Amino acid sequence: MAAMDPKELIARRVAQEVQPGSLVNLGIGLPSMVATFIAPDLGVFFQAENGVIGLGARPPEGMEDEYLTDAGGGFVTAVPGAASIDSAMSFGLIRGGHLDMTVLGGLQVDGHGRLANWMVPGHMVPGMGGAMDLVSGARRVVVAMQHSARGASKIVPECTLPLTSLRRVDLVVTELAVIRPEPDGLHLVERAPGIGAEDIVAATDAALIVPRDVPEMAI
Amino acid sequence: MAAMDPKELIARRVAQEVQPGSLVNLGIGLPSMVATFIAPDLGVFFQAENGVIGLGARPPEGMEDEYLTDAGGGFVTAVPGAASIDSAMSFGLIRGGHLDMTVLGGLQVDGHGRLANWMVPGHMVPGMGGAMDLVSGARRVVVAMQHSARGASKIVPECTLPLTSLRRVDLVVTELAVIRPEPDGLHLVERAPGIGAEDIVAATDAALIVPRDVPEMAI
Amino acid sequence: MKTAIKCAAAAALIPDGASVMIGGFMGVGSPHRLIDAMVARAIRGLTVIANDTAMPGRGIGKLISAGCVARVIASHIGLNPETQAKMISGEIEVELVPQGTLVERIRAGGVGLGGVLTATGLGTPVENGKEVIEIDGNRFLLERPIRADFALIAARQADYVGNLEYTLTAHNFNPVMALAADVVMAEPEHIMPVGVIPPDAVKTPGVLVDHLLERAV
Amino acid sequence: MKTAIKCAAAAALIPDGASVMIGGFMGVGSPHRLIDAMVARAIRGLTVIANDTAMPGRGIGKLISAGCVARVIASHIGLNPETQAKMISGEIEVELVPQGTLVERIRAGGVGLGGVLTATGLGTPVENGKEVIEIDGNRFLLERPIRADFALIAARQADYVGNLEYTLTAHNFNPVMALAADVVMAEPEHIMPVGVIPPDAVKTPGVLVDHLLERAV
Repeated sequence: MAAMDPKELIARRVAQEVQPGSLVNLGIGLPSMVATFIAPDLGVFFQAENGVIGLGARPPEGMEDEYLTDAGGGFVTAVPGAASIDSAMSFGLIRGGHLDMTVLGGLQVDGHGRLANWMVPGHMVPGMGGAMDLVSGARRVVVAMQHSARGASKIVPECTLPLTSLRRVDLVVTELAVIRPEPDGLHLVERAPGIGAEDIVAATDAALIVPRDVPEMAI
Repeated sequence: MAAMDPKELIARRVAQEVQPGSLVNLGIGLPSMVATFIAPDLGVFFQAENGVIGLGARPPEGMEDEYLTDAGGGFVTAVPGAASIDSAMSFGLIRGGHLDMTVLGGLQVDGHGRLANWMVPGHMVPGMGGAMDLVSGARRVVVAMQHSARGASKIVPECTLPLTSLRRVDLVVTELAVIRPEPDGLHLVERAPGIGAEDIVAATDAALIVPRDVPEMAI
Repeated sequence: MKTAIKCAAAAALIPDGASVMIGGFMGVGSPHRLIDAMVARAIRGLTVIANDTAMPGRGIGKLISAGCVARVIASHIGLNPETQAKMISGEIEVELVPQGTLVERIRAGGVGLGGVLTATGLGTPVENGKEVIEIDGNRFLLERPIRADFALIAARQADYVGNLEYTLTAHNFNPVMALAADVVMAEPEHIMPVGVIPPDAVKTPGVLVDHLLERAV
Repeated sequence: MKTAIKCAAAAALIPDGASVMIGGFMGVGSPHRLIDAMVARAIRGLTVIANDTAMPGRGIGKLISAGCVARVIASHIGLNPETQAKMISGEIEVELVPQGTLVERIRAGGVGLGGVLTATGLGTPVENGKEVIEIDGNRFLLERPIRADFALIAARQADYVGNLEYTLTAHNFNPVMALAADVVMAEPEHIMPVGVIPPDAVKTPGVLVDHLLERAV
């Protein structure tokens, strides 16, 4: 099998986590690619925190509407059965446990399963936007990120960057592995096609709990 | 001048307190009579806590709508420019200081200007409904009630019935007097036509601060 | 997408002893057909969270009369002498909550807040047993969030996604209750095809609704 | 009933140093004509409370570029490098607030609550200097209500009572900001005669709106 683009691999694997009929929020960037790999007949509703439930694909050129955008400001469409909501309802859904799943990018995930994804002190201070609410409130938090950045593992014993939330995320998907944080540590649950468990351990600063057999992602 | 019905006198006097363009909530019973005496061109909007701003008069027979009622369950109409709101917005307006004035009935008002109007322990436990929110949150609270009940003054040194709120009401209008509670006590500010200040003092259990000249209500 | 179910089937999903939020204000905007089905199945031991218990023979009043209710959390029971009589006889336990506090407690339960900080009720019997928190020199009651096993709500119109529209004074507690229960059952008057209700007209997004009840005949 | 006023006249009512809530999300649903008028009058020293500062050349970004702003309370400034540069240089003070906490703080200011109890931000820099309250074994941050001198909001359509309708993702912070300022200015695209907007379509009741701005030409 020809090597797949790492981001596409991650997006395809995360898409397998999306349950039929669920309400899902996808972060900007890599996470937003996940929508491409969800079958339309699954009845999944995508929510953007700026106020639409039932987000659809980018409209054909010339049919963009200045009042229908995603949380990154990009033009989108609304699927049949979509609903407009204000920010109070949007975050009421997110914080009240009504969002089935959020997919977010990450800067670091640590051995406790905690995510840091909103600032690099002294370098990048964009603000947390809705990230802290999403991680604290969604029923299921999936982190979709590349395993390393500039040669350094993004999966670390303790986050050195400011946390997004104390909440343990539910799953981490990288181009190398699927990792499930549990109270006893980070469990390696799948490896990418052609990648060995020992390669993943070597590429990961945090300790991993590795079972005898680690299945390959079914991509 | 022929003696006016006491309730009509109270309602007419309270109506003089309603400012043009203001948002007003009228309680059930006597307070609801106040609307009758407000000129339609004043631009006053009446709010009912069950969810309509721009409450109008009772509809003609046969034009009642089961979904357009006041807080007492009576059929009403909606004026042009009316808005439907849910209970969260309704009480958001009431508690957030957006309601210019509420007119409520009373069981007792005491020398501190505190109102009791929602229960008589052992006798009547209807519940406070929106009364505590209205008294705590409205910009101006006017109590419209008869001066006495069964021969006993309803204006007392200290409420013996459970309070509706610690908040000092702004004005008390009875068929005998207009009384303004202030930090230093209850000021007698007007007397009903044909009633002397000494009659009012005699009919009132709480101490009243009585100026040399007490003007007559301009009814 | 949801298949509309019959009210009797919905009532059968609600076990005896359940806590149920029920929309409506003096019966306006209550799920009347579902209430009838609950009475018909002789449900017992309910905790009812609602603005009021309407009046005998109407809305929640029918549940009270039929002996379905063990506990009531409401702002007003004054128009239902049966609720008052059953409270005095000890058959029904009643917790009275200021109406604005009730709606905020339900909203807090629905949107994941830890509680409500309000001046309403300070210095009254509502304060009894509650914590008072001082913030910048002002005192506020700490009121607990409220959630229920079921929210039973009424809407003017739905689509098969479960999106809901309400009308006039039949909104009342329905939109906020749709946020605050494990299972939300919505009884619409009409059900429209998906895509017909404009997104801007939706007041309760369909993702909140678990069961859509059959429309009125 | 309100007479629509020109944006320049509205901007003239806002003094230097005022605190202003401004609706919009990345510029979508912001009162663009009013912002232009504020830039034209070279207003100074504003405290801006908004979800974000958009981008240079758009919406609130124009106020940032023109040096109108001394302080920003927002959830995100990542798409406006000028805000970040002015923050680093000390020209603008920035308070970053989680988006859901921001909207609830504004709502609390608008509906008279004493604060917001939320789990969002616990264990992060957002917790710094704030009180943590334990309720039934769970910990919550106590976040303060936010109010402003002015709310500057945008709407799809208004009537001359001031009733407002919003559309699609241009709702965002506008409805909640309409509750939380001493003076509310609404910039609609269209203004309809009174009685034309159905009561059920109104999302901000006109009683909340102090000034209705002229419609788009």
